[in-house]
Amino acid sequence: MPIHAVNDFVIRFANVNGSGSASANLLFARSIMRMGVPIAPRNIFPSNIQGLPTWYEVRVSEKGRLGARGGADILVAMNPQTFMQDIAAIEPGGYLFYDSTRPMAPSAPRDDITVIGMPLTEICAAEYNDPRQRQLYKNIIYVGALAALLDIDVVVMETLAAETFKGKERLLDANRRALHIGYDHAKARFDCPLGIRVRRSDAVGDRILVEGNFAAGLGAVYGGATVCGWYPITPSTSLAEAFERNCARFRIDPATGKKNYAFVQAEDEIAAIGIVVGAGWNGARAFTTTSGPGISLMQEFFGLAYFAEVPVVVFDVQRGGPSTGMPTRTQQSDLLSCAFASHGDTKHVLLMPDGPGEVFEFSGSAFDFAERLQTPVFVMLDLDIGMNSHLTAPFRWDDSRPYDRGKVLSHDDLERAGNFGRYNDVDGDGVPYRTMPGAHPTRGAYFTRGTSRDRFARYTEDATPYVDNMERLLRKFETARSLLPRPILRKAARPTRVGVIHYGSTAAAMDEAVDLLAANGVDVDALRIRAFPLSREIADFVQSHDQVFVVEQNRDAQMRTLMTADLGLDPARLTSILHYGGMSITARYIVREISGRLPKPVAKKTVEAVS
Amino acid sequence: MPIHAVNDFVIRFANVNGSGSASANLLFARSIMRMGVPIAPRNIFPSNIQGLPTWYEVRVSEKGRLGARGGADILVAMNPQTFMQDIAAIEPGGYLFYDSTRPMAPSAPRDDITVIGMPLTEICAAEYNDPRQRQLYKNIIYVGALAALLDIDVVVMETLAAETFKGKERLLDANRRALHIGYDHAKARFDCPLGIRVRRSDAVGDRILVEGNFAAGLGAVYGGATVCGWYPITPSTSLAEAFERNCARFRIDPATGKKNYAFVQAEDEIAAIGIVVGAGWNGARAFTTTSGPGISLMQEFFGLAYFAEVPVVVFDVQRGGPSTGMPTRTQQSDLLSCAFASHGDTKHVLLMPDGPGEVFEFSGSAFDFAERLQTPVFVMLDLDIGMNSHLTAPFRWDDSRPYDRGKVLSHDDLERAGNFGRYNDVDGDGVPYRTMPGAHPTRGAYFTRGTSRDRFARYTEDATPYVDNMERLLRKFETARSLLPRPILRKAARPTRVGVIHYGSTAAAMDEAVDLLAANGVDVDALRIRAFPLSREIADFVQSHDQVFVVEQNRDAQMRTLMTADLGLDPARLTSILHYGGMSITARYIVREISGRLPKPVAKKTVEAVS
Amino acid sequence: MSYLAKPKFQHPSLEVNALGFTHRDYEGSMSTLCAGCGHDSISAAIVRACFELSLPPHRIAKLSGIGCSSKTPTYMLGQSHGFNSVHGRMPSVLTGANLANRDLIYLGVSGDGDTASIGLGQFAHAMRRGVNMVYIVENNGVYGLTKGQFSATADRGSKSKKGVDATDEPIDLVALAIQLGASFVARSFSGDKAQLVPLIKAAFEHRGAAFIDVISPCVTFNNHAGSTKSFDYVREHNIAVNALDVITGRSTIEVDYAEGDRQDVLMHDGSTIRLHKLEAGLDVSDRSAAFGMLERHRFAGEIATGLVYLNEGARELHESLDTTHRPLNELGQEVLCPGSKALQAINASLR
Amino acid sequence: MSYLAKPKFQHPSLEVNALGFTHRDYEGSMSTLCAGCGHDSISAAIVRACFELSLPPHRIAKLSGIGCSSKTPTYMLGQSHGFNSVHGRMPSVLTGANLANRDLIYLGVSGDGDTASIGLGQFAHAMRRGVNMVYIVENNGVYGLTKGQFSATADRGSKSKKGVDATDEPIDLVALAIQLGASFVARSFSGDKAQLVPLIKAAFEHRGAAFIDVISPCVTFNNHAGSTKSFDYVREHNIAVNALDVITGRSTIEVDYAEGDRQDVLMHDGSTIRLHKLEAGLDVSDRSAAFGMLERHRFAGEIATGLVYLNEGARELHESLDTTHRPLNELGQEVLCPGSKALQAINASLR
Ligand SMILES: Cc1ncc(C[n+]2csc(CCOP(=O)(O)OP(=O)(O)O)c2C)c(N)n1
Ligand SMILES: Cc1ncc(C[n+]2csc(CCOP(=O)(O)OP(=O)(O)O)c2C)c(N)n1
Ligand code: SF4
Ligand code: SF4
Ligand SMILES: [Mg+2]
Ligand SMILES: [Mg+2]
Repeated sequence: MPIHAVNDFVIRFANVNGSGSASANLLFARSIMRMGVPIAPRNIFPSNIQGLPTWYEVRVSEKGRLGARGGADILVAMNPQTFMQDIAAIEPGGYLFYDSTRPMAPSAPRDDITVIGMPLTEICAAEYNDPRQRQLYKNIIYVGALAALLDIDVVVMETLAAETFKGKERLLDANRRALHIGYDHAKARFDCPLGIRVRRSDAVGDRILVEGNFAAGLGAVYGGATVCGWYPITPSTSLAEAFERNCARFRIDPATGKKNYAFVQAEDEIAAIGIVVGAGWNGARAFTTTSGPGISLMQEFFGLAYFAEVPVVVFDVQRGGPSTGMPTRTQQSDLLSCAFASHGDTKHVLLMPDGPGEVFEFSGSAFDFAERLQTPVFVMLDLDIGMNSHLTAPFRWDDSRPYDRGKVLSHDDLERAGNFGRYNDVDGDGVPYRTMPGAHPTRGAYFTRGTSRDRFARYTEDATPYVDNMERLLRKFETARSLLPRPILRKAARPTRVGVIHYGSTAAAMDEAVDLLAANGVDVDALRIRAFPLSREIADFVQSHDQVFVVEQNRDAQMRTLMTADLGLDPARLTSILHYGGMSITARYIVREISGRLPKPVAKKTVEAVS
Repeated sequence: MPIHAVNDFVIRFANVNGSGSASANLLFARSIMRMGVPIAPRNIFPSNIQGLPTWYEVRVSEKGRLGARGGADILVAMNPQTFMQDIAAIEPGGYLFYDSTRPMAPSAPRDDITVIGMPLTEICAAEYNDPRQRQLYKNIIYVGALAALLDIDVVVMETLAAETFKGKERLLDANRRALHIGYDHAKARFDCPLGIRVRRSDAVGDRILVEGNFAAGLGAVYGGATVCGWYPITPSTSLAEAFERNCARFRIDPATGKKNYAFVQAEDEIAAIGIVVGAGWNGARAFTTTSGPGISLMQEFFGLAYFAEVPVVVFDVQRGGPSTGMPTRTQQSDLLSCAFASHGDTKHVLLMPDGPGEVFEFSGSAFDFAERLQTPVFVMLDLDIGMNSHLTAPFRWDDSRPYDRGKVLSHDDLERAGNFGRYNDVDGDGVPYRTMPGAHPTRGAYFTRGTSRDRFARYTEDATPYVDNMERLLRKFETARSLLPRPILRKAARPTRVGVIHYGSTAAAMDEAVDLLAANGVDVDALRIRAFPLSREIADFVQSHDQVFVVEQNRDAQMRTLMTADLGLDPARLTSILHYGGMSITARYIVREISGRLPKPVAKKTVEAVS
Repeated sequence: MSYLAKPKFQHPSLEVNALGFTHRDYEGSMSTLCAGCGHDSISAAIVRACFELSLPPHRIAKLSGIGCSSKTPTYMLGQSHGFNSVHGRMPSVLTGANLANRDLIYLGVSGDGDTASIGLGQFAHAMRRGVNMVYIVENNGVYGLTKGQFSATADRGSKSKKGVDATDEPIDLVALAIQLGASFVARSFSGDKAQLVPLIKAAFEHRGAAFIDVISPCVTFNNHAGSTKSFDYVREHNIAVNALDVITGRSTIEVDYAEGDRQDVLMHDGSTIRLHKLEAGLDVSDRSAAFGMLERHRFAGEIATGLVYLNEGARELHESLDTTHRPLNELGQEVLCPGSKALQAINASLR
Repeated sequence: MSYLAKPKFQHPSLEVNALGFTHRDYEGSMSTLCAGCGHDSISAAIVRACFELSLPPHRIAKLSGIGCSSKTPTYMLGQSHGFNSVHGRMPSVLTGANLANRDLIYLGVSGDGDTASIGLGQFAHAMRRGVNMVYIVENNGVYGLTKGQFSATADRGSKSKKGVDATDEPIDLVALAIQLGASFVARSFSGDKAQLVPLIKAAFEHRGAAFIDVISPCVTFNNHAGSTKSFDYVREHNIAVNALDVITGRSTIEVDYAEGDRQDVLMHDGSTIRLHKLEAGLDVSDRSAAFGMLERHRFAGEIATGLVYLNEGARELHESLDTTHRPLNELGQEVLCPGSKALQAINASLR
């Protein structure tokens, strides 16, 4: 039985990278969004530049299910190399759309799917002379065909194309033409629409579609960052680029045309973080962006920034580890290397946004936290958040909120100040006062170092001032705990003894999983952690549930380790659900794993319902 | 009341570094050892080369108490700069020996100590013309005087000097003469011996006095290490130097005079570990030695070695952190950065010897473990173990024990082998087979990489082989758990519900603490951890005691975190006792802290007895 | 690349070298680089050079860092062990491998980002130690694998694909290598196989640190107008300062140049490098002359290629360290372990 | 060092500079280096130069890595903020500081281990970016603080205190700095204050990356016979290629050299550097000549000191980046934050 579904399906495009499919697929996805139907696109791409398999998956969900789902209801098979494996992943009753110029081998790969063949290569050969054009417009043609097959308004597509190619009329015309070739061809040959289709809705509301890396780069602009020292690495590169692009837009001095920011591609990650530490020390809001290997290389500087108390913001867009690992896959596996970064006793502040919306918010406030606490702050993204576009509430900024520059003594403060001691805990919150180089001709100069020193920043090897200082840093860590974003609780409709804890990009799948579980009669309270050090509310949550699952996208249950180390929780009370193959976690997976671990009767039922 | 003690006291020398006091003080200490009385010398030195305060402390203990004790019964005050603070640390009833050439100010600093003034500068001025000689022999003169004052056999001192200056008769004569100047002067002026004195004994037995770094360097020679890539850093430098020195002695090819080893001072720690990874990959036993900052810099390579499965041995001689921290102070604060080194999901093997004896043993076997497990092995020393001389059982080596080179397929194995897959888990223990570059003309070549790959070492980005591989690494970790040195239990005389867990250099102080506690009626079982991953016996130990203390020389209870993460233990069941000011932990401290945390009645009594 | 596997069939008349291997025996798995990438030509040149020199493939160890260039060892020499290490650190890994077994032939492959940006320190120190290896940088002026950012070899004023100017002083790896003590230093162009293959062969014949900077256009990110590393630009500005033949026992002299134009260098293993000086008077054994020549061409906006410097008498790392001639990884326990007797003496000295 | 504190009393006739500061106002806390260490002389020269130039102490930021040399910023300029960072990474920290506030005067102090060994990459890249700073390496050929191991500047054949030979090619930081694009490059000797003070002054007057390699003997670990960095050796082999005066608005010309021997360079801030050529014909603005000169002296076993290269027209990093003239750390939220209005437009574009 062919699947019948309106505004609720997954379509997967199998392409070859470097073939220009990305923009066509985005056009497809955005046209559905413009019709008011929520979408969740995901890009699965290889770690090379051209010629290898790449997939683009769009989940269309009126209900707003934005996590990855798994499986595909329609496959657009544009890559002969992966043809067989792609077809195997189609859901029973699903659809296959392929280029029928050459005969498919074996001719009928599955008998439980509907096959739609369109001679794309042949059409392109007839329509275009230039081989590059043939390649490029083939993509647009299949998008046009899909409009017909899925009942997407082709005018919406044209409008989107018009926005994209504003001022480039020739390109626009060519794209329009390609769209119509596909549309018309499909309309003429096939029974349109298929059982799966799109229908106008208003479920998108005012939401925007944006990549987390863009949100972070923009957030850093809003947060007042002026110095970015970075080194390219997938999947963090586009974050730095987004910062620069937005700076080029918003940070050019109107009078002089000069830049109100410094964007420096360093020679490596050590230099990148060194630049950030130097700039942070000298009073600029500064950040770097990197991924796992960079986190490893920056360790020594993280320790310096912690101990010398220099504000620093680090965006870690996590990818599959260890080592070079899976550069184009997603994971949440740098928690321990960031939280305990560097040798010696160190603990660092982490922020864990769930998607672009929170990324924007946290990226702005990360600079406040870093300056308030005079310490490194890590914003933990992952490839899924950073490089995929997500539907999210529009960005908001409160113009009345001033930057929190923390405890900085100005020239005038210094005039009034008595005995300035850089590492004096004047306020009892563990956070000392600092001065800026050059601030005052005779007061406030101090020496910054990574060695032990007394409260007046003078070098010492004595145990007493050393311990005094280390204890103050612990107090500061408690101050951080009280300042950072608190976890977000989603309470089940009915009281329940089952709790689930998650963080970061798991949120979308978790939201769906909780609903699915509830539908299966399993009520679960869900708590989303947003920062480290961990809020005491997390301990309360664990205490108030009999069974607590901790869902993570890593192998070693890193958050669970943080929970036991930071909150003293008993690991035996925390059941790990781990998903770390590099693809985004799905609600299906969470439901299956939770159900499988709950007392049998409930589990039985659930498994059957969702798998 | 002046202290009266035979073979049980602490003497502290307060010197200025670079003044040549080190060899004189060592002569002093060794002379007591030669008299058969156990000693535990400790050097407290600044992080500079010349002109700053430095202390040398010798604990003399017939009973063999070899941990630091705290306080000093006799102070040899040779540094006017620290005079007042040094005097304050003398135990009531103790003794002060000082250079009375210039009057002491204030004249009588304390009335509860015995003051012995000797005009050392004046004597030297009279005896020597050369200012350098005056400086140098001043030290020997006070050693001679101490021989008289403490009843040390001056002939033993002469014998030691004779051994040291073998072949350098002029130097020997000069030293002898200086010894006698001091000895005679003291004999003539003072009532010798003091209440504190040394008496011949046979408590030393066949024990040797040796630094942990020497033991490690020697152990690496015995363990068959041929490549050392390193970068100087306190307190690990002398480990590399000991390796080289012992190689120069044992590893010169008799026929050609050429070196059967390669010792390369790299340009930094990243290159040092890179060299080791390259050599390990190519079949040499290779190691590096470093301290905290180096551990931070090597993180990326640790991840590569873990994931690419390259045998590597790392000696981490831990010092005070974080950052540059306290380079000349001791700590156990790199546990987390080593155990979880590098981004992504990684876990590493750690060995934790308690002193030079075990250092020698573990240094040899570290190479076996590294090759057997094809992974980095960290040998965790600290400054106290590494740079102080410790009395320990003589080194032993079993000539019948062959090196365990692990699973290596030779040319002939490859001839026979079927389908070689570098990452196949043939034996089910998670440890795959490897081949050496160049081993066979047509079989066994494979590509090593830090990226995900399949069992045949072919690059892949698929989730299934990736997860398969990551799970195999977990199995390998369990194999490591079963191979590594098990913890050592010291059971109390009577059954007790109180347990204490410790590791590394805490051992000596713990041994004494357990005795002291027992003497105070507190029975404690003590378990010394020797390796990570942690033995299940540790979990059993925790389960079988009501109250378990974990004693560590760091701020953040890093071992406790490892215990909860690796064994799933409830942190609430583990009471941390932390000592991290950079000086070696003492039995006094442990006793006070344990007593203070035990149910009151017991605690009361204990505290009074020992503090 | 194409996903179609190469046919397994070998033509019976395929050329065979002294070891009885065909060219195919030196190839690797299929390249996944962009069609037309300069790096693939360099791989082909390396394969050709190894084939012509009849190097036993399994005696070669091929190491690299991270980048498109650093991926290429997979695409050549399938019978050799390979190590794709971490970004910028191939030099130290290769050094360690070389220390473990001095008998293998070491080939390091890197990119300009890998070597001149993140890896500059390791590159420099491997050169000054004289590690016996062939070190090839596939220099395209950009980071290919991370999509086209400038590397440290990008020329000042060169335009990125997005139209941004490079502003920093470029690193000339050839000048640097000479400065740092490399004993064989050359530059070439991926598009000039006739020059490149003999240079690679000569580098393999050299004992010591042999470095070749090969300009290798990135067709995807740095082959546009305004780039100084595009095929067109390099072809136009490439000045070969010499041409060379490698004369091994097996091969005969192919070209015979006039006496004054010629410089013959006897290599340590008995082969000869015959240089035809295209730039008159350039003596490749003269460091000063090399610097002068490089500065002159730099000033003229030209890319000097060819063998720039050769010091056949230089000391390689194992000589400096005075290590034994046997590979360290072959020494047995009887040689390595001093045994319990020796330990007694040590124990005695510690009492 | 001596543990006795310096007397607080200041002689009333103490020289006062244009800012009304005395020499004492440029000093720092007491040195903890070995008595006689070359580094202390360099600190004194820096203090002297800053005093003579009347630099406002609090406008100087002094940064360093780790080592005996890197400790010295504590012993000078007590009114300046200082940053003793991590080993070998001062260049990047200084670069970041400079980006945050282009208006301060940046002084980087490093050692030969800190710069030529672990820090070579960062050194190189800071030079090629043209970071506006004075970068001084206190070069003793060894790691002082870790007790005398060779650093990468140790000359081949130079003997360590323990009698071991240095075997690797030494790094000549001066040649490297020029190669890498530094615009002011000099070498001096800690024992030659007459040469060193004006060089430091000139370096401060220069805009761009000013580098001075100062040979600075380590009296404890590298001052023996067989060392090529001992006081005696350096005195014997030191060849000054020029002498110089820095002529600021405030100072008058002290020595007047004959026309042909002289080279005047106008600095960007209006002061003049007057060079007296001791090595005839050496034009400090000629890169090629600099390389030639360095090679010549190297070959002769001499240590060439003086100003080696000066390119007063070079671009410094802020110019390359085109950053605003106001220090970035002074920009207010109103300049930095685009505000909620702009966000609406962004949101709209993302639908
Ligand atoms: C430590 C680290 N930082 C960054 C990266 C990301 N990265 C991969 S390749 C590359 C640059 C490669 O440039 P190049 O060496 O010139 O090689 P090309 O791709 O141009 O051949 C970078 C920055 C990484 N893999 N590891
Ligand atoms: C990452 C790191 N590695 C090693 C060290 C140890 N260390 C301290 S100073 C130093 C060498 C300093 O040499 P140099 O820069 O020449 O300074 P000098 O003491 O000779 O003035 C080293 C290796 C360190 N502090 N940090
Ligand atoms: S991106 Fe450039 S360097 Fe990389 S494979 Fe493609 S053409 Fe080659
Ligand atoms: S060890 Fe050498 S460099 Fe360090 S302070 Fe002493 S003399 Fe100076
Ligand atoms: Mg490149
Ligand atoms: Mg030095």
